[in-house]
Amino acid sequence: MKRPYLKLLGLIIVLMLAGLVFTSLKTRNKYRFKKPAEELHSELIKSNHFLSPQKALEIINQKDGKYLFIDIRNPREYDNFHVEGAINIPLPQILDDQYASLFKNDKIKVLYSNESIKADEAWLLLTQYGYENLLVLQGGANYWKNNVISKNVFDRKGDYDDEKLKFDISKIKSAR
Amino acid sequence: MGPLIPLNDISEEINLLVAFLIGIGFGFSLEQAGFSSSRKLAGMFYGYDTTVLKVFFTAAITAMIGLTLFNELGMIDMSIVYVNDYFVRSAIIGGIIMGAGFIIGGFCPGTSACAAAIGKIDAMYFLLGSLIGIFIFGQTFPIWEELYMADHMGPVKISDTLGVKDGVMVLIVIIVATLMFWLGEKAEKRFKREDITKEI
Amino acid sequence: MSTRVILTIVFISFGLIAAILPEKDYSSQELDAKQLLHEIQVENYMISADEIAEALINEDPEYQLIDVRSEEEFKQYSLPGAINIPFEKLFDEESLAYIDQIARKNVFYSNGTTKASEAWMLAKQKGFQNNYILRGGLNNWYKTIIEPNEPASADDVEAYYEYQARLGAKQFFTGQGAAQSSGAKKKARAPIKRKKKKMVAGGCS
Amino acid sequence: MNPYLAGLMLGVVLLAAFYITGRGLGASGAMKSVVVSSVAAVSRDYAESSHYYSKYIADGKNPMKSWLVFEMLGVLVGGFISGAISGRLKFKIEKSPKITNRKRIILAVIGGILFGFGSQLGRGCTSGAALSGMAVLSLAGYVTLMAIFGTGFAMAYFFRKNWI
Repeated sequence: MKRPYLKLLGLIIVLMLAGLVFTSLKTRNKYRFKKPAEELHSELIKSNHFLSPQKALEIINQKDGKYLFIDIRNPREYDNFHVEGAINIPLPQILDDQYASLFKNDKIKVLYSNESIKADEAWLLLTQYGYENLLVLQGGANYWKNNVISKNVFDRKGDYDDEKLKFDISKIKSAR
Repeated sequence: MGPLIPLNDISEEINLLVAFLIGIGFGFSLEQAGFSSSRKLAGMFYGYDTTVLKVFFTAAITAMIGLTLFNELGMIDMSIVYVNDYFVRSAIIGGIIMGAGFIIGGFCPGTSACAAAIGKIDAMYFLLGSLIGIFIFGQTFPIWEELYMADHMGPVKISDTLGVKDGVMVLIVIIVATLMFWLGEKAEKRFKREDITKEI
Repeated sequence: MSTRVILTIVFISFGLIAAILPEKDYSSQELDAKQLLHEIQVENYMISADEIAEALINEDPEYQLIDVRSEEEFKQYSLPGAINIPFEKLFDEESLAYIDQIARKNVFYSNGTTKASEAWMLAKQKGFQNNYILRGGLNNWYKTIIEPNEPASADDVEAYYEYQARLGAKQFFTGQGAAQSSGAKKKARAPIKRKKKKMVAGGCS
Repeated sequence: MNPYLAGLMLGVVLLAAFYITGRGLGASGAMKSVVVSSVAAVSRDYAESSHYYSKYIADGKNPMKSWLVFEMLGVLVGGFISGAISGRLKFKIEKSPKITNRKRIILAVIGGILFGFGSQLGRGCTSGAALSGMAVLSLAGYVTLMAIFGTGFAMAYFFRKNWI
């Protein structure tokens, strides 16, 4: 066999190997979504993943070990104020390997952020990613700090619910 | 993925430390480029020394190419990188005043700090002057407020204005810059002032 | 060869590469969890009430408002020009025609932010582009546009202009003082035209 | 040093600034911080009532604890290191032999005043507006650059005695 052929053969083998490595890298994306959007959508319609502050306070007062509160704000905000017994997993690190086992255990994880928006987004992200037993604390740390801790009262109107309409529609004289 | 600090919630102290380190690099490069000499800077306007042109455009193009490649490799999110807000009138009038200050004083703020660091007394006075200038602006701000806020166009990119892709715009800037480098070196030969260039 | 010639060659070849490379568009990729996490950190998908008010007043055809609340709520009150796609029907055949397209910017809204952001997250997971969220939903719309607060101090020029724009927008949307509506239109041109939500301070400021 | 190499070095620093912080370089902002904090030190009430200063000291913010101030401290150190390496550390007034030291200093102060004023009106100087702006293809950057250098060339003739 002449040398040019050898070279060509070597080149082809190297290319194939590289291609293999490349494709295997591509398919083994560990961050792919494990739950399809349609499935999550019907789950969202059927069940409620929010935890009201009243319920949360009960859980904390009873020291219910089934629940784990997770603060997804940054460490400074966490140090400044956090719900009793909560641990801190800042949003940017939420998918890191070090927390995988924590998210996979049996406890019910209650996510919270300053309000409920970021926590809800994190809830969707983690659920899409395949984790289960997650809840979102309504009103988040702000409501907890301003109402639950300082006044120890809940307004019964449920203002901690982000989706509650907080104004009087009749006041808007629509131009249409 | 970059930019690192805004995306990773890094503490104020580290941010300021990074600022200090980047500043060292900035000052070092400016001084090495010879920007600590006012006559070298002024040479730009008389053609005997076009270092300013060369350094300025080489630096801008290097960063530009780097950002384009980083963006392509997914290493930086260009949507969060700061693009200067464009206020038409204040940018032009401010630029004209700065141009006058440049030819009269021989420095710009960055280079004057750098020159003051190696003991140029004129640079120290220039620095003092710019503090006074800023103070005057602050005191008379109500007069300029309208001008300062007029014609806000937002963070516009030149590529959007000309309607070309960012990559094409980079190429255009590079071609223009290389032509200017060539002209600059021609000018240096034509307006040669051995007496000055030897001294600085 | 002089440094200039070498540099010219290097720069121009890089420039050619830059010119040939396709424009990078993050949203066109199929997303994974990591990328979606990046998106929710950057928050480029949140649109403020001021921006929407300006777009509505100027009849900007770029935006399509999508009300993700129930039909009853939609009938009671909705933003001008909005269409109703209740959250339950997000993935219905006819809804997909709206949310999976590239021509216009869809702006999801609900009473607050969470419902709209759930719809957004699902659409994003499917890889749909051009979807955005009205930050704060109708509650914030009411607070900023219909009942705007006067800025606490007159120092902040931008806040002052913003307030003026909001007053103009209020007239436009509530129909109070309809006679001045042409004046209101002019006034309501908000000077803020920010594309970016997460701003990095920069330049010399 | 070869100016092109120095330019490359500066470009890498600029790129690093963008990659790490998402913003470019700047200089005049640091001087503004110095001015604002001096004014606030003399009379805080006055500074708070001023349209211009108040936004930099609102909520007990310390204008000296800003990114640009630390960057400019770095510039002083970096410039000094470079000068020490290249043996350029020396107190001197640089000028054309045709003018006196006194005239040079007066002109430097006037130039500084103009530059300081212009940099505030134009929202940034040669580094913050022009250099960083150019790298991100900002229209404002190019306009400012052209205004600065255009004026420089236009006025160069009248000030030639100072330099050549």
